[in-house]
Amino acid sequence: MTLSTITRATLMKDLRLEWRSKDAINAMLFFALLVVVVFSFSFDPNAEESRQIAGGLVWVAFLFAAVVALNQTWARELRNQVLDAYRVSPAPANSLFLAKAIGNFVFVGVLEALMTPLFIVFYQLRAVGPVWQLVPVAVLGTWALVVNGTFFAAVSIRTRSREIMLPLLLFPISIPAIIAMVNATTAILTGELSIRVWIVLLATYDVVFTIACLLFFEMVLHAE
Amino acid sequence: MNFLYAAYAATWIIHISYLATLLLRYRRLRKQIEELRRSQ
Amino acid sequence: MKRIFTVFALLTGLLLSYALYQALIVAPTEKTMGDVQRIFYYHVPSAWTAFLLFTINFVASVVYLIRRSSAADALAVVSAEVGVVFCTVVLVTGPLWARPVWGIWWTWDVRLTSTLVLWLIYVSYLMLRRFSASGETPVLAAALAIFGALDVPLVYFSIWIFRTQHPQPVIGGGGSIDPRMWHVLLINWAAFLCFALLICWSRYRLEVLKREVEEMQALEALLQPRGSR
Amino acid sequence: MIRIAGLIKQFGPFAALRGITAEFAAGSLYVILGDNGAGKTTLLRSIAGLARPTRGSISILGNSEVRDACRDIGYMAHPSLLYDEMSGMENLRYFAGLYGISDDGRSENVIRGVDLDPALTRPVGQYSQGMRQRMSLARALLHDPKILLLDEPFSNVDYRSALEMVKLIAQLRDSDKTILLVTHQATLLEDVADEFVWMEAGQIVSRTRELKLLETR
Repeated sequence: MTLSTITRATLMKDLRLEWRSKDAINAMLFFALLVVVVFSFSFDPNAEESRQIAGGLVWVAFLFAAVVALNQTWARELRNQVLDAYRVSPAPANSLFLAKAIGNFVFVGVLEALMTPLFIVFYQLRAVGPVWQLVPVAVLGTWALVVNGTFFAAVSIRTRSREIMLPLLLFPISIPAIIAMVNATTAILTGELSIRVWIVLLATYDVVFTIACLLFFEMVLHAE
Repeated sequence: MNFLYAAYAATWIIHISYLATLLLRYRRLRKQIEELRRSQ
Repeated sequence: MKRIFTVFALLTGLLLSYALYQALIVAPTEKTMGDVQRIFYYHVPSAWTAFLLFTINFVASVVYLIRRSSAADALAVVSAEVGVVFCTVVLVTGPLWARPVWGIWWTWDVRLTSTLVLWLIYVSYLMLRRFSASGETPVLAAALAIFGALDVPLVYFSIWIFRTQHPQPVIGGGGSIDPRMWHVLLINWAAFLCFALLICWSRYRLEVLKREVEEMQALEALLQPRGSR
Repeated sequence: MIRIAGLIKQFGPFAALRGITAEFAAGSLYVILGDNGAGKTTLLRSIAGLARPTRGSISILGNSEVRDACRDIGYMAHPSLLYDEMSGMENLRYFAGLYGISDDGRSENVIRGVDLDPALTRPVGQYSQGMRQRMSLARALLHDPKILLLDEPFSNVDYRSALEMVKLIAQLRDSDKTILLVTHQATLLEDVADEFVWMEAGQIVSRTRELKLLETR
């Protein structure tokens, strides 16, 4: 029984459950779509202006949508209290954490892949800088959101007002990652500045908090 | 100059209102202790 | 214990009045900013005190996770709460100084922004403590405190790069500072530290009392000899 | 063998358990009775390692840390602890993986043991309450634990299925397992239980061999 087999089994189970119910992905997609539409009323989306603010816009939309998915991950485990079945088993807590974090990464990644064309269409986006650089920014940025998001979603299920608690805990901690993601994206779209320093920052953030989550998750899982 | 007084006043208003909440909480606890005593 | 507390409270009051006198009257008037600069004597000591309290919160959280001692947890709550109060003072006095000096209430500069983020993190910490339903609140809170502390350097760094990449309004100040001003500043810091200690002391006693009451309420039936049902 | 000493469990200002000291021997079936809110479920959850004691200790088969004994504990809760969207077999296959059991034979046998068909592809959410309870019992038995903690196994189960379950539980007891069972339908177990434990306001107030003695108290 290794960490990876249980992680894989849990991940497959989560993907299967999501495939059957499609709760998280539907809610998330619709929510992000709403954000795109609502934002478009707040300013005049011409090409030049969009380019300046799209970085922030895109990530804010993803962030809010991700919260929907993150709340779903544990909500799924709380129905019928299935989480208790995991907790009484000898399976390591970190397998569960990794499975959940990877699962969320996949969900949010799918969302991003689907939403990006929408943004391009609605805001007439056209990057001036090297577009391929968006890939590492998206990967590192999404992991940054998802790793702490999964952790704090697990914390917030132990509180009274679960769904509200997650953003309250997650957003302040995520500020450095958000600054990095937004600025890197804007830099690529406008083609003005190098994104190297932001990539370094995101990578540091990812490493620091992945380690921290793995160290503390067991404690949080069994906090009752 | 007015800003100076505003800042000093704000500082003490914040501190004093915090102390007031502490006092309130203390009173509430005292009341609970009384109730516990009576019930025993 | 009660007498020491009273004496200490009186001394703190005296020290605070003396520091106020020093700040308003003794300290020399700054040449470019004028009297408004005196806000500095409240603003800076509050900031230092707040940072000190947040550091204490971090240490207490780590100690709690290692030893699981209730005292460490109580200290963590107290330091976070009082720290947020002092941090609020910093965030309120800051703009009141910035408006006349820089002409703007707020600028997204490194120090301001990271203080704001710090404040947000610790407010979320207090929220978690408030809303947590399980008996294991201290564990969750301690984990958040450690995450928050890990976040601080990243916050500072990210805002610093953000600021250096984007031009911003030129902010004056800096330069060397009159030694007499230093003197007044340190007196004020000492006064506010004593004041913080005083508040923490009362808040700590309140926290201990609260826990005792909760335990008493919870175990009431245990202390009483049970009657028939 | 379970040994509990001075167990107190507090949820904030509310104490669910107020000092429990008890021993439960192997090869016996204990039926825990009591009104709602008496702390029965919290007691089972504490023994299962789901709720950490505020004070006091629990030792299971000589392990003072409950988590170390988790392979020997089978826990059936009031909710099903199953994923509604997956079939019974899919559920058990996943949970077997958590215990490092990789062959499906074990899961199939356990499902047959509770009188269900492993080939059933319907998701558990569409089962009748009785079937779900039995599947839930199967999940608890999956890793052949020495200690069984059953929380309301018969709720909403029709009388005949309940009798079947009682028979199964009696067999398990005879194979030297320690069984703690919380229920409101004590009469079902009158003939097979070894001891009845009455809980009230977070404490054990009496233990008897005969259910009748409890009722006349």
